[in-house]
Amino acid sequence: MKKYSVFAIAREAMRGHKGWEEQWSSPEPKKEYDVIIVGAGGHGLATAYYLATVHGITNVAVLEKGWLGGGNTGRNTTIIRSNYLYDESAGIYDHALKLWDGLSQELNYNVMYSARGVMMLAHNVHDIQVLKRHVHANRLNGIDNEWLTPEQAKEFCPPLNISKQARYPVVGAALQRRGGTARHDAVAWGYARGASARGVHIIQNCEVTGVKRAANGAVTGVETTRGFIGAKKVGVVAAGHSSVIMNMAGVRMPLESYPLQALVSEPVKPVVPCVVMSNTVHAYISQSDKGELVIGAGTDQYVSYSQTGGLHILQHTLDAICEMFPIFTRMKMLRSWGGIVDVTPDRSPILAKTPVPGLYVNCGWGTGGFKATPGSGHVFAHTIARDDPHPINAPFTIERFRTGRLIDEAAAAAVAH
Amino acid sequence: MAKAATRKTAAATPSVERRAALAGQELSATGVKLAVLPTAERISLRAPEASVAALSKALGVTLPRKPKTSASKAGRTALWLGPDEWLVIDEAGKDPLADCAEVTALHSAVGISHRNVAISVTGPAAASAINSGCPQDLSLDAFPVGAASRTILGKVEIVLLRTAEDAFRVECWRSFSDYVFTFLSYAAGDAAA
Amino acid sequence: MLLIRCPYCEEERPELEFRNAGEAHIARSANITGESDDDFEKFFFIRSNPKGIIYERWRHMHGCARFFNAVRDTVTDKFIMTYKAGEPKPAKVPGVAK
Amino acid sequence: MSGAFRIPGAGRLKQAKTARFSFDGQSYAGIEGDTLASALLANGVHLVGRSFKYHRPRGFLSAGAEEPNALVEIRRDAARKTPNVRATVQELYDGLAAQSQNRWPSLAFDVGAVNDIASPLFSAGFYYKTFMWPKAAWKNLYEPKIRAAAGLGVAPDQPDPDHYSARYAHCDVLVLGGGAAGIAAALAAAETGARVILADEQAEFGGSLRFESGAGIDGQDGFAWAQAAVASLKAMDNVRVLSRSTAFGYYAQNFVGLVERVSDHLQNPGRDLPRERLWQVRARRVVLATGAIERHMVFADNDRPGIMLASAARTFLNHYGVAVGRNVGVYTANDSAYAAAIDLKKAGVNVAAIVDLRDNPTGPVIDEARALGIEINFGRAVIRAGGKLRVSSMTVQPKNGGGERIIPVDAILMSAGWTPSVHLFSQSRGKVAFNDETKRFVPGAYAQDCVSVGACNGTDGLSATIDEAYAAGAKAAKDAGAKVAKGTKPKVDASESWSRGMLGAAPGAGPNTTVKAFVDFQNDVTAKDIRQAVHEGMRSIEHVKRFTTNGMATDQGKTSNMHGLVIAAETLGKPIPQVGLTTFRAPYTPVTFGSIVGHARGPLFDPTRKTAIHPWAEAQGAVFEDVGQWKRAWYFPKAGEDIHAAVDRECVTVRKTAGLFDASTLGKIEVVGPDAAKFMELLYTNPWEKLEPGRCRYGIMLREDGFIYDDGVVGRLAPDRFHVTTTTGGAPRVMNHMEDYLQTEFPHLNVWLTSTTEQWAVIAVQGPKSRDIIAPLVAGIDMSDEALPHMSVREGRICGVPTRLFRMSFSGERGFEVNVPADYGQAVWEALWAEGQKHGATAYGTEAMHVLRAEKGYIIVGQDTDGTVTPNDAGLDWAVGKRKTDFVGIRGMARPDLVAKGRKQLVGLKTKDPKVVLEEGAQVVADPKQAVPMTMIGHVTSSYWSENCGRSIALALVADGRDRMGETLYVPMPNGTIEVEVSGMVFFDEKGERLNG
Repeated sequence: MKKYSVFAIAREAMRGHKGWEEQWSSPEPKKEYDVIIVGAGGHGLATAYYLATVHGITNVAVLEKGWLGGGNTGRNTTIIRSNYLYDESAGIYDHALKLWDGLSQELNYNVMYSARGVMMLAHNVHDIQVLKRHVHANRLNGIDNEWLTPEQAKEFCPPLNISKQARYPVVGAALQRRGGTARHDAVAWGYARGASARGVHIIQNCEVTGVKRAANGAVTGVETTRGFIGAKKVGVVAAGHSSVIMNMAGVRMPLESYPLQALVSEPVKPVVPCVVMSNTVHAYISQSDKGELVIGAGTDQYVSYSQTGGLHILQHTLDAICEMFPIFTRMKMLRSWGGIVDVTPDRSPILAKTPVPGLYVNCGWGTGGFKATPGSGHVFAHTIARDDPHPINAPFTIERFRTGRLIDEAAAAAVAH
Repeated sequence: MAKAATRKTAAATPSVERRAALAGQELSATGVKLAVLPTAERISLRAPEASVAALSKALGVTLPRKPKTSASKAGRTALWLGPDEWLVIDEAGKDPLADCAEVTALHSAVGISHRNVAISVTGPAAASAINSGCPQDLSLDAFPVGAASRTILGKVEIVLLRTAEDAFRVECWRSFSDYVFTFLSYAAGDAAA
Repeated sequence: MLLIRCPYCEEERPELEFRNAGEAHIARSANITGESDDDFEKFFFIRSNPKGIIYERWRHMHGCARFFNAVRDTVTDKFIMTYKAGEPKPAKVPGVAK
Repeated sequence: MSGAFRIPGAGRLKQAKTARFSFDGQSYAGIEGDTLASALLANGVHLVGRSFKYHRPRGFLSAGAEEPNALVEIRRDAARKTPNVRATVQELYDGLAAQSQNRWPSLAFDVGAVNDIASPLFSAGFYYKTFMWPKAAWKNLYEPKIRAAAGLGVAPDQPDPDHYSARYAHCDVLVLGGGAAGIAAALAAAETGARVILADEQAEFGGSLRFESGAGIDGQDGFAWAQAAVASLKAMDNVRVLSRSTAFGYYAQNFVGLVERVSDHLQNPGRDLPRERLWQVRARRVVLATGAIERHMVFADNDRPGIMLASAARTFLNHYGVAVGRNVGVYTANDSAYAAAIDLKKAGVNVAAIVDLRDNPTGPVIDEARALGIEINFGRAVIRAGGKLRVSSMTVQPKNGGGERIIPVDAILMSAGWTPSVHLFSQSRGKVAFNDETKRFVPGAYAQDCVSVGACNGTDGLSATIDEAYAAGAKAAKDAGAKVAKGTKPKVDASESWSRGMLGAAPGAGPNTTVKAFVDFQNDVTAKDIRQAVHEGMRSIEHVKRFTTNGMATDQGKTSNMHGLVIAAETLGKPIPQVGLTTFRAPYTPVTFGSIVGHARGPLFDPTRKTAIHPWAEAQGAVFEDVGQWKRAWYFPKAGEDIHAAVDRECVTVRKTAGLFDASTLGKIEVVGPDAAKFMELLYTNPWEKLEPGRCRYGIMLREDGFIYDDGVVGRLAPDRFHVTTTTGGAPRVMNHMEDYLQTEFPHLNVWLTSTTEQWAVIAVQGPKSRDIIAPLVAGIDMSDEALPHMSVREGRICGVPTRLFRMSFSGERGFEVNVPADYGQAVWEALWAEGQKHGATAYGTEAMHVLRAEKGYIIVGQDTDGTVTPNDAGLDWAVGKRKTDFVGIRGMARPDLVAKGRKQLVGLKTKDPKVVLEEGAQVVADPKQAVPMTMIGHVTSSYWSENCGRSIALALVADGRDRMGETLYVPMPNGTIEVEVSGMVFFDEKGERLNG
């Protein structure tokens, strides 16, 4: 792998950029691998990368039914934060955040992790109680998250409307300064390049159509649109399609897949300096390096794999944005799109071994998986390599739905009384 | 059935003022007039098929059985809201709750006179004004005179009754009436387009 | 915004009037206290989440207020049919090969 | 004067109507009916913008919505600044003020253009490969610089004074696109009597008839026919014609979003008109007549101002009467640019030469051009454009190499052919198919009830288009249920010929060249960038798009996508259809947030719910808090009081004498029917069958998973009638939850539910004097403790109006909740207030209510519980019917982890220093000395200063809390650790004697 640097660019500039090597190769699938990862999104590619770099397992194939990074990795609003309430969640998201900080150097690929700060707004007494509970728990967990007055919030994000006349005035905010955004495509590409350079096969346009199991129940490989590919271990990292793949292995999941829409505005000069989220008004916004306002909100209400959603969902989202930022009504929506998010009953992920020997699953990230990408890949690689979860992902089992040991961040946010 | 709700105690008359929400508010725009209607007696009536005849008789109006329809007689209108649900509105000062109390057939009648506020939307652009926030087809073919339906206006639930080709009655809950009237006011200003 | 045929209102109405209520035909046991932890997990948490034909519940929340069932293709979001609550899961669905 | 480049006698605008406008501070004159683009061109202005990355000078590429370059800011006033407006779409009005964007200090001299010189460094995706060292510099140096350089316009900085309107509409046939095809389809559909909506994005209908000079229909010039046909459509009751209306999104089940630009073209829109109007149309059938978009030629420096699409030059000439130059060159790979040369030549403009890539094309337009004396060069390419702020020459070379010839020109008109506009078709989830013969993607398999006609369907020629469209319009109406048409099809007298063209890079910009031949103008994507992406392993067209940003600019690749695709396919060595198009995403053209939001701003963002008693509280100077959509009186400060002083006074007064509290927002549900008690048994943990009519009980509702969902006091009015109360925020979801179980799990029960939340205003009167205050106003109810004990309910009258009078307490004092019909709420409150004044009672708000209930250890669901709390956790086992065999949640709460040791239990906390008030949400630890990350064993759910107790009080969820009574725990705060003692939850009147006090 030839190193990327400003010097490399200068060198290539002299010769018309013809000397760049392929960022990743596109090999034909082999008959068998030690590990197959199903799904070449950020989490899957990161898993392969860490299998190679941390565990020395390079006889790995990442199978992708479309193009790498083309699922939720390339469709999300790229928010990164770790100010979660419960120890389990804080543990995994902060593990990821620590990896984000240095990921560009690790991958020699600028993923543009930008610690611009994530500000979560409180609009009523109940919001204050909930957000302060987070601030206090985060502090004792060693995670930065500070409380701001409305005036401090406005200072941090000048276009924010903090008028007391607003329908839901801002009454405070929790700010995680280490939170921010990253360039989603670069994350997938950087991991793909790093994994490919270490011998991992990334096989695109290769859809898994079946999971083969031996008489003893253990996984032996997968059927694909490009034929059978054998493997001792299979890690399913298929996001919205997790239920579909797991069903092939005979494992029914506590998951439902919903459309999640997002949109960007036309690019404008810098105006929103951080990420702003509001649960009560219900939308979130940041501005990309390119200048587009990146906006998202909740899911559509029904299970769907259509990657589209209703216009009314975008309306609710933009209502909320224009409530927080009344100056934006003259801005224009440039693009909108949908992804498929798989949601567990407690809205926390599953990263675990499964009842099927040799089969591992990493799913259920719902609307918030991007931020976990490096951490998720890192501990999932551990789980596959050792056939034993890393302490950080040990709580994120499938069995928790049977015992009731849920990690319910959403319930903890409760509802207005 | 349900005697407790209607049991008369002291035959007193109110010694305090009734203050209906938005009482008397009106607005005129090109092609549309809005007016908050006077108070009326209302019940939410629930009953199985077998009780419909007895209740119709007691109420003096035949409860409609066809979806999205209403029936009206002598100042009393029954709106089909669901297969076992009617909104009965009495504008003649009579008490439909008392009428139902006489019925022994299975049913539930609950007084909601104060729960709802009614706004009339009239004029050639009335349907357009409502369509500013109501996603139903309000053409005369799809929503003829007498049609009635629970539906959505903007971000709230309403009950919509077409009283004439160019007239609607919009019913909403009391605390949403300000929103509904304001919404319709904005919509009315653009309805003639 | 989807257009959904309410089997009680006997016409198609805009999605804004409806509330999705999750997978259909998951019966609550009449003897729920006798269910094992596994049974309860299956009943309350495990979902088919199919890519293709789904049997699901809707409520015509802001219409007739009735719950009913629908058969829909989750890839195209097209409704194949709707039917009243309590009616059995259709053995044959029009236009769907089984 | 309306510009030196206005050709007398050309175009359709009326010279008399002059409109003055400014661009970058310079004043100009145009004509009403101009676009900003045509008006600037009439004045000889081509330089209007700078590109995104290289800051290259740019002019107009097009005359329509596909414009990538000419984006300006329109400034009506300080609050009405709109960035990124396409000058080719913005209609001129007198006084219009426009500014160029993305340049400093001026458009002609832009410092950012240094990027163009350094452009070899800024290759595709360069930013992924650098700016990584030193690490901190990304955040502090590189990223801020990149961000400052990026972006086009400037976001508005004041709230928008304009308003936006919205409308749902239904029709049988929705026709999108108002060119010849759309009009013909609309005519056919309308004649059947079907409900038809015809929409077009332009101010005037006609589509390509706006520029075609050779079309004749029904004995008229094509454009004139279009106007007459649209006028006849407008006159029909069953037709709605929407001009300036862009269909931006095609959603499921023929649901189409359109934005109508209502007033951006008006000089004085006035206050009444909305700026834009959103139409959300549900159509039985949709006819797509969206036309085609001309492609540019991809050659070196093809972005110089003055280089534009041939059809654009024709539009400027034939519609606006403007010549885009005095000495123009033409570069083409198909016939349609000839017509531009001919039209301009006839209008007196010198056509320096036509350069045609084709070897020996023949046809009438070629003959006509030749007859007009225009020099034509076959088999040649323009390999370079000269000039900087304006094109000055074109360098021509035989396409297979050879001698170069420089031809001076002041404009180049180009055409590489036409791309069918399949955007909306594709959004409808239809699958495009590649026609290998014509090299076009055209509609293939349809996913919805729609049909494509005319150029967007790959249909060439006016006659064929009208035949197809008219038939499709009639069929659409018939399929939608209309009668058979009886009209007559428009007859085509004359039409222009169309031909194919070429895709990808033109000669001179092929592989192994380093020239800047632009594919995507706005994003500065060149042919070589696309090749580089492929060389770097980007094999999917989506990767190429994302890596190069081709097609991701504000024009969404309308002119660039096909070129980009073909260059990528060639580089990959794959056939075009195997590479495939990128996804078309809504919106078709950018739409304002305002138009999407419509009325839902300010007061209509969300309903503000107020109780019947709200006006009284407001008049008293109450401070309100938002609870869900409700405004609730939070506290009632007297002069000089802050929240603490007011709440202390309110709390003390309630316990000393009495207080009045507006509890109207509590949810209320009337449960009626012979099986009402059976139903209550199933929905609540408590037993109900034996509750006597006239008595009340505190009920707990669980979700099926065993966690607390809601609570409230329930009164039994009759054997078959319960009056259920819920939390304020919980009312709608509790109702839905109950209906769900009733309709789908327990449909055999004869019981019905009715929401009565808003039927009743509720006045809580609490305190030792509460009975004295109420009794004088009540008729028909015996208020004695014997007749009306704690937790009972009676119906009677108060102030002569019907009441449901509850004897109940959420303060621990003797208390009542007076329910009266809502319209009487305020008057009854006033009467009670007058009585209360005799006893020194206070009005109190939600904050005092919270303190008073916490003093008694009463929980608030949603504050002391959070969706993970069981009845046992909350210390509410007493409310769970022990002998019950079924209720919702009975199995869920028996799961292993819900009955395990170590669960967090609700307890009281007393700070060692009684003056210290804990913060709600603060975390509790057992060992304060441990290092971070600490083991947290619980958190504070409620915490107040209690004036009645003379100390702070708190409730907390603490692991095994009930086993820790008296234990010392710690609350580490940023400025020191607070010591607390675990206590019971009741802080005041532990024996509960005051209920009857």
